[in-house]
Amino acid sequence: MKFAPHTEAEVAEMLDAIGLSSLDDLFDRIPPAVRLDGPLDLPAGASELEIVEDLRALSGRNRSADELVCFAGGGAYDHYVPSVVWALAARSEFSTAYTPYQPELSQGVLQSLFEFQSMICELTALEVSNASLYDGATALVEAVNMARAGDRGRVLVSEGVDARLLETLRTYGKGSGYEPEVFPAEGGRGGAPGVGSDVAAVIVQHPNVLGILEPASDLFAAAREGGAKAIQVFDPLSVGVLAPPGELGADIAVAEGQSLGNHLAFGGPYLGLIAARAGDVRRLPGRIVGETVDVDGEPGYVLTLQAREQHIRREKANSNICTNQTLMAIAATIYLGWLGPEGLAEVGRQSAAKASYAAQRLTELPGVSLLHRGAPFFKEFALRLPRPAAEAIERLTERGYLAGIPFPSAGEDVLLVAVTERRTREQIDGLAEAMGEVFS
Amino acid sequence: MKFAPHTEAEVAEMLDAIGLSSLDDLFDRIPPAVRLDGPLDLPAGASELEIVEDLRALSGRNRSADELVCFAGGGAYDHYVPSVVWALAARSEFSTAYTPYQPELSQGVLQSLFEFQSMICELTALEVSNASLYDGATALVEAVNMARAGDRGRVLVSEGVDARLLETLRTYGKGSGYEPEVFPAEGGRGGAPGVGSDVAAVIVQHPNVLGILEPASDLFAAAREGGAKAIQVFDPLSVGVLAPPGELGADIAVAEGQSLGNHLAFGGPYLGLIAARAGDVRRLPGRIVGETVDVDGEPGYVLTLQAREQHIRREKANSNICTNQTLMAIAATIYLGWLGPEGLAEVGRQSAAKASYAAQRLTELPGVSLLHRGAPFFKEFALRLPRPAAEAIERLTERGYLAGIPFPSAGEDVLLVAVTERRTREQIDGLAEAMGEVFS
Amino acid sequence: MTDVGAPIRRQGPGRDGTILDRSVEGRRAWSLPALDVPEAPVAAEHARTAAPRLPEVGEVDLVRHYTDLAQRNYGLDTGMYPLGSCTMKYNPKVAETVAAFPGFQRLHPLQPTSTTQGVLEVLWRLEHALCAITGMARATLQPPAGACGEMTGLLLMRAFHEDRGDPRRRVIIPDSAHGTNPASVRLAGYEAVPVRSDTRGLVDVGALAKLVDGSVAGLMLTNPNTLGLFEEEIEEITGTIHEAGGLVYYDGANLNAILGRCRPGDMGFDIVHINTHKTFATPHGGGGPGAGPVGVKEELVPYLPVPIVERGEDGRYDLEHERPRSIGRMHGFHGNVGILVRAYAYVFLHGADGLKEVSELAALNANYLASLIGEEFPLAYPESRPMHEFVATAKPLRGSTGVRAMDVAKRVIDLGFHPSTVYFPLVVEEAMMVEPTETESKTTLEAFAEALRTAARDAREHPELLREAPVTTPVRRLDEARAARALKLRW
Amino acid sequence: MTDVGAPIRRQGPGRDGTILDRSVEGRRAWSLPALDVPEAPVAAEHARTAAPRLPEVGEVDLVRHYTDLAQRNYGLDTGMYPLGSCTMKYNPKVAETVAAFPGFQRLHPLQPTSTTQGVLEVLWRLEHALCAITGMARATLQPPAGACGEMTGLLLMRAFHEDRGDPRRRVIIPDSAHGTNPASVRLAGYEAVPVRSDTRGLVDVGALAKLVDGSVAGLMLTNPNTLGLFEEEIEEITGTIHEAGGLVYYDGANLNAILGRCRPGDMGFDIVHINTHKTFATPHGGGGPGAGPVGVKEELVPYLPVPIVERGEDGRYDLEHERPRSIGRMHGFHGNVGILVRAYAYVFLHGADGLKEVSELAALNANYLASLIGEEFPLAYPESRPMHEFVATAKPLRGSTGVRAMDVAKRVIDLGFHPSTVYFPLVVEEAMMVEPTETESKTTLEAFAEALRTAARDAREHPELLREAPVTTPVRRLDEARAARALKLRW
Ligand SMILES: Cc1ncc(COP(=O)(O)O)c(C=O)c1O
Ligand SMILES: Cc1ncc(COP(=O)(O)O)c(C=O)c1O
Repeated sequence: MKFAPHTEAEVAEMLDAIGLSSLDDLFDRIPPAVRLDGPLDLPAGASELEIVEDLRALSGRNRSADELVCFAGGGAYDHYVPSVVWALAARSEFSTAYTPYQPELSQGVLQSLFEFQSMICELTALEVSNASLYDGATALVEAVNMARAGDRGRVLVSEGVDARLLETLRTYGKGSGYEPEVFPAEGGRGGAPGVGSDVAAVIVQHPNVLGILEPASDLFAAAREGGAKAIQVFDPLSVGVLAPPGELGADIAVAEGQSLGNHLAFGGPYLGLIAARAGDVRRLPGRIVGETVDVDGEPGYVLTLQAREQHIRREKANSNICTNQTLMAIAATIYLGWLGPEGLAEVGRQSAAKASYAAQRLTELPGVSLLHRGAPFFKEFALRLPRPAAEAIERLTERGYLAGIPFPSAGEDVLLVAVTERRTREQIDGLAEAMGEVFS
Repeated sequence: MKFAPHTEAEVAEMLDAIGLSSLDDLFDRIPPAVRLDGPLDLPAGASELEIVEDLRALSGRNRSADELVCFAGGGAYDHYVPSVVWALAARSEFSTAYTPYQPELSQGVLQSLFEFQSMICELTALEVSNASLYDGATALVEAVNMARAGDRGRVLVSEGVDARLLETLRTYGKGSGYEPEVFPAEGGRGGAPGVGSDVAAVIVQHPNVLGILEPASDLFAAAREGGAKAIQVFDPLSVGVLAPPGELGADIAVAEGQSLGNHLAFGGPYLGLIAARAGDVRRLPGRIVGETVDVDGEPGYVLTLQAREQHIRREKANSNICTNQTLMAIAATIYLGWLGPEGLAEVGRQSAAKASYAAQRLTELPGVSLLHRGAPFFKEFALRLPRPAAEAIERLTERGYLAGIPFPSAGEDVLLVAVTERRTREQIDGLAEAMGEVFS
Repeated sequence: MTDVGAPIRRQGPGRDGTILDRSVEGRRAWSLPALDVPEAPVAAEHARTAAPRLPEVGEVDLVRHYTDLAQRNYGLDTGMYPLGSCTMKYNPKVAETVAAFPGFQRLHPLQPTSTTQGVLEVLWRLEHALCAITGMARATLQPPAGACGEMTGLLLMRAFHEDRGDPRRRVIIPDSAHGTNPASVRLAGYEAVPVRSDTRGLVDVGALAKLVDGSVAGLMLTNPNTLGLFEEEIEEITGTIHEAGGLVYYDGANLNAILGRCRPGDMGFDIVHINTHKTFATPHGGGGPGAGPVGVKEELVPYLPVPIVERGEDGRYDLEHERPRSIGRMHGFHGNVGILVRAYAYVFLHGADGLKEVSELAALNANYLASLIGEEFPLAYPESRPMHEFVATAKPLRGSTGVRAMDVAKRVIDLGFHPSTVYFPLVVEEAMMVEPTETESKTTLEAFAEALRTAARDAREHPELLREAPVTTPVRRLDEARAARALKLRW
Repeated sequence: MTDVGAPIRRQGPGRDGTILDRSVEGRRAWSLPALDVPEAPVAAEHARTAAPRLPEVGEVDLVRHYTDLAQRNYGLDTGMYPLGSCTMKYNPKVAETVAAFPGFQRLHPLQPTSTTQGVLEVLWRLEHALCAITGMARATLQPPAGACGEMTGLLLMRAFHEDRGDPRRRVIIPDSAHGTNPASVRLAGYEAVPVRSDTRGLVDVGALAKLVDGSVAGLMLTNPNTLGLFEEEIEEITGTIHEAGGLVYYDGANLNAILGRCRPGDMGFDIVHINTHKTFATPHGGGGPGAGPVGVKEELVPYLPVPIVERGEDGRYDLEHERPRSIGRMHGFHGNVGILVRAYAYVFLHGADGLKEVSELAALNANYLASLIGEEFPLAYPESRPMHEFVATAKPLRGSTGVRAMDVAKRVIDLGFHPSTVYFPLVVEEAMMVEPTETESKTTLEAFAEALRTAARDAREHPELLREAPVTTPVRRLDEARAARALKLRW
């Protein structure tokens, strides 16, 4: 199948017009030695029908969250995506556009992003945001790049920060010249970062990787007293009920934005959220949309503060990001519009209540206990099982449950369970029953 | 869940403005005796999530053509629907519009329908068409209503016409005052309609219900010699390879249009196609779009010849149709645009070839034979089985095949098999193998 | 900025021609697997010789052409669409989600019922919900639209009378009835007998009584009627017909006005059709599809079309074809099932409480809007309280300015809205039939009222703005006379 | 008709405010099941006190607001989008179909691999197809965009050198390179060293040789380069770097130009990134998402990010995390899998033959279009034959009329097209960088050329049409200086 609309006759006419005799001539500047002799080592082209059937068959070899009741979290959550979100975000005027370089032709994307930035500021109680980053992990990398300056190069990371985020930080740190240092928690939360004058940032995830509520304001106060930036990794669907980063004293807040109306999709496309205080706006990475007026004085939107960005600042840019996750940000905007302040609070309230109920039900099973008893948690919690978690998960998939994810750093018997508003009491009871069977 | 955006405060303000004190007052003209005391006998409203899960569960209790390899036909066929069709037809400017009563706001729908009419004329080699009817069966009813006039009231129907079409005709005939009369075929095709001066129409399905090619021009010639209208029920995906109704001498052609880019959807929404000769345009039922110009002389489209229709002609109208199947017609238009003349021929060619191969493979099985050996067929054929067809179908669904549909009027051991371009040799071989097992 | 800020977009010139004008010989969008079985060419005697003139275009041409056409169309997602009698309320997106499940979308209508239990349950539950809503015993879901529902109902009426050896000839309909009513009556083999409306806009009960006799098979009525008014003497009306041995048919186009407040069955109706594309917000697709289920009282159940979904003792669903007194089949298969699935979603999303709220807020919106525009466009029947819609008239404005309802409508387009129905019902001069529906907000109603008032002001101060309108649309006023005269119905 | 017939629609005034302006206290769109477990309220010390100012709107408000915004945006489905370097080719609709299968869309990234064999196979097959296309040994699919691919590649380069105990300091990039290249180099801890282009627009090989020494970790190159020209001395270039112990990185933004004609691996590149949103037409969503897989030669395989998909002897797929020399993780999960599924569809739809045709027709289109507009807008480097895109210049036009490339671009908008990239690459004055892509037809190219020629004519005869343009868009030229000065970045 091909999408180029050329007919043979047109190809001939066009070649004629440019004075060439064959398509090969177009490639005459390629030195013969590096030309490919034969065809690429790929099958011949296929029809749409064949590709659809191929991928339908492959997709059928996955067991999706439609099939397995999903209690997996760890940054990606099975919150409900209402139909309206993608009915709108998937409109082709959005989805088939490029970056809004011609603002007069791109007011739809630009205004949506302005609304997105506004909503992220509202969620975080911080003052500035951008048009999205790749995902939560790379957003944290960008936040660290914002924070590191002059002699302050060290990066302190709470033990409660997700291992995947830490790994990502470590990777990028090799280029930028830092090695994130983990400070231990006590009983699953808190800890004491030693914030010396060489520390650029203190990173706290709240709720943390185990779902536990951190003493975030204390940690951030310590960071700021030591002159470092306080960076919070937050859950965007927690801040309807939990105090937002800005109020807790965070200077920069970052998050994985998937749960805002984006599908699980095996890990992406998701989006990274970032927000900061107004004074840091020129250190913010990525695109930023601003409101302005046109020559008639009518309001409109443009990409602004571009002098920060790679295409202008080049090797002096604070970030190399170009393509971001705009369409996911538009979906998030529509989703947050669907929720409003009340719906946002309701999702948080229901997720928390259901997680609490699930923890209670599951810990009634013999041999199952909370990893950190007494620590307050939001929508995720860690359990100690009488069996290796990976094995339990595997066995429970046979019964129709995706019971959670393993949490090997705390022991191979630790299972991390996430519960969203989407789960029902019946499903939670079902999981408890199935788990009981598996362990009996 | 509700979609009315009213807040309580607004409701109060609005009641105030119209001088009422409660919503109940709005209904004070309803005599108390007929008012409903209690609530409707329905469950309370549910959230979007609950309805989605409810219908997902229900849909999961069906075994769709994604799961069963579909050889069922009988008017609805599993031809391939390319992605582009509904990516466009489902655009909300089309789908959420009403009938184009304000043409300046409806040029999209109107022009699409003009293109649809044009394409149906091209398919049929007839001169005029309309903006769609409900489905193939009701289109036939409308064609008969067009044909009946004055003393000519009788309706002769070939034995080769689908039983569901005949049943539908019989139902509507009770109102209009005719009883369709079936004339017998010989060896699955042909026959001799006695076209007297009281006959309004002779109806021939070609290819007929058994997939067999009829001697259509002969039958139509007989009809026209007798002064009756020749009505052909045709397969819109056959006319890329088969001579079109207009060339065969049909005066009116009708069809089930589902196979033109519309989903199987358990029987609907489909669309009825109709085309006729220019002289009959004022007897055509339903909406017709015409091209005209605006006050600046620019071309545009409007509903035209409305004097034929119920909203003007009322009890003298030839048809009562109002709502039709416009969106399905738009989908059909896009599908035919995707195919073009070459693709249309290819679908016909492949369907015919695959049907022929399937007939050959299946009749190799012991006890399986063609019902009408030697009769040329298009994409459907009838087999005599060593078992009741319904039982065979049932058993084959267990093996992943929807082997066809029963054809009880020819015997309970008769199976009607349809093969579209979408079926592969492997699937056909698989059906043959499975059938062999079932019969062994 | 040269544009005056009309919220309706001028969407390109509409001069790019049809898809055929984009055709280039040899271009193609289609792709299919290579044929993997032997050729079986059609014999020459049956073969097509001249190819149809279909466009030869690439997929990108198709996409741009129909995207462009879509953008030249106004839909509910674009804005308020207050066509009276059409009930253009917001079409929930969730309905699209569920209708697209492959378990519904990819189901062949003739599969064995062992493989279609889920959809049969949907149909069964929907049928029973519709019966609960209308006060009927059973229903058929086959009719693909309201007009077909009417035909179904009239054929049921016919079968009922004939079965009693008492065939009848006439069916009474109000003069304000929708055109499909008389047309259906004629097609069902009956004579349509009009009954006039009184000054309140209601059926003249006295006149009705005079028309009724043993030749009357029944009466068709919309209630609230097409003027948006509730027939207050409904018990008397249905009683009169019943006494004469006739049946009463409820045209459900306005059922949305009384959901959860009263039921046709309780008013004495024997047969009811429902327009799911009105009452239950299934998308109308620019003219269709719809669905027109028909519910009946117990005594008419035997005549319902075949097949009908039955639920066995064991909870299994089946399609019952063997119904000897059935009128037969109204549709080639089971009706517009994809639309019925959407209607199911709507009904069960709302539930008993939600449906009641629908009718309440629809009536509130109509009355509120009527009050906002009443000074310029008074109600045609000021005595009666409108329900979910109302008929106003531009007669005073015409009198003072010469401007007509159609001019007002076209000016409203330039002011950013789809106008109301005009010139219907025929019994009202310069009629403007407005149905805001419950899904328009107070904010939107006020903006629409402001547009109407502006149009009225313009009629006095700048009448050319009305006469020349619309100027913000892809085309301006079109020459309909020419369209009908110089027929161009195809390329 | 007051409109002059510009094919671009003036889509409403854009003055309706943001979604927050539609907010009315108490309105809502959301619905959720009632809570069916006991409440577990957040302790006061952790609780939010002031609610965020999010809009309170109905679903219908949401739908109309974002439908309206969408209609105010230009996309590929609206028309040609010839942004140089961005490869805006038609995005096949089938890719959306397959990405929406629940088996892909509803899959959690941390499910056990026993439940994700299908998607792992997709990733594995895609990886190997990309290797076949680029001439690499293995690839990571993690990077969500090209810039992240660059960063990945540079960290691989770094790991490679460090592993050999030979850390290096500098990375060479051409002066015409895309901004992400130098930015990535800096973030990877290297110093960016520019090498100049010669008069042909190609890397000055002599200058390059002078820059190369043992401190050079590698070179980053786009080929065809950002001027759309093939680096004819590519063997010499990669040879020079290799001799000095450096690695050569291929920026795949222009890979679409050489598909099936030559492979980066065969030219001597060691590391390659691919922009699926360019080469393989995955929809760019108005700025993203993309995907930026990175392929490497055998010697770099050990350093690839974790996890990577492996295929066992038994045909089972697994996610391999234990790779001691890996640079680590570039993304929180597995990258933009939904986009990779679309890329898979594109690659296997086209196959070996189709991909070759892509590059052929892309080059044909670019050269044909360049020839159509050359008189008014000559090539910046007339000596070299452009490949899939070309850089023309409005310098002569500016000289004769004072009109600038940006004015031409804005006039082209009023004439119905999205203009090309302007003022990039920075090394060309009044640059107009045009990439038509292979999915534009001859017809469309000619219409676009006509628009450009009309703009040039207007520049001479009606320069105000250019200075005032655009006038057919929802807003006119926007004050960017004010946007940056009086920052308004949120409501
Ligand atoms: C009062 C009334 N009756 C019947 C109909 C016909 O319904 P349908 O268009 O679904 O056939 C309509 C449609 O507008 C109507 O308003
Ligand atoms: C030459 C070149 N390199 C790199 C990039 C960056 O790619 P991405 O936007 O996917 O991050 C681009 C994007 O425009 C480009 O054109």
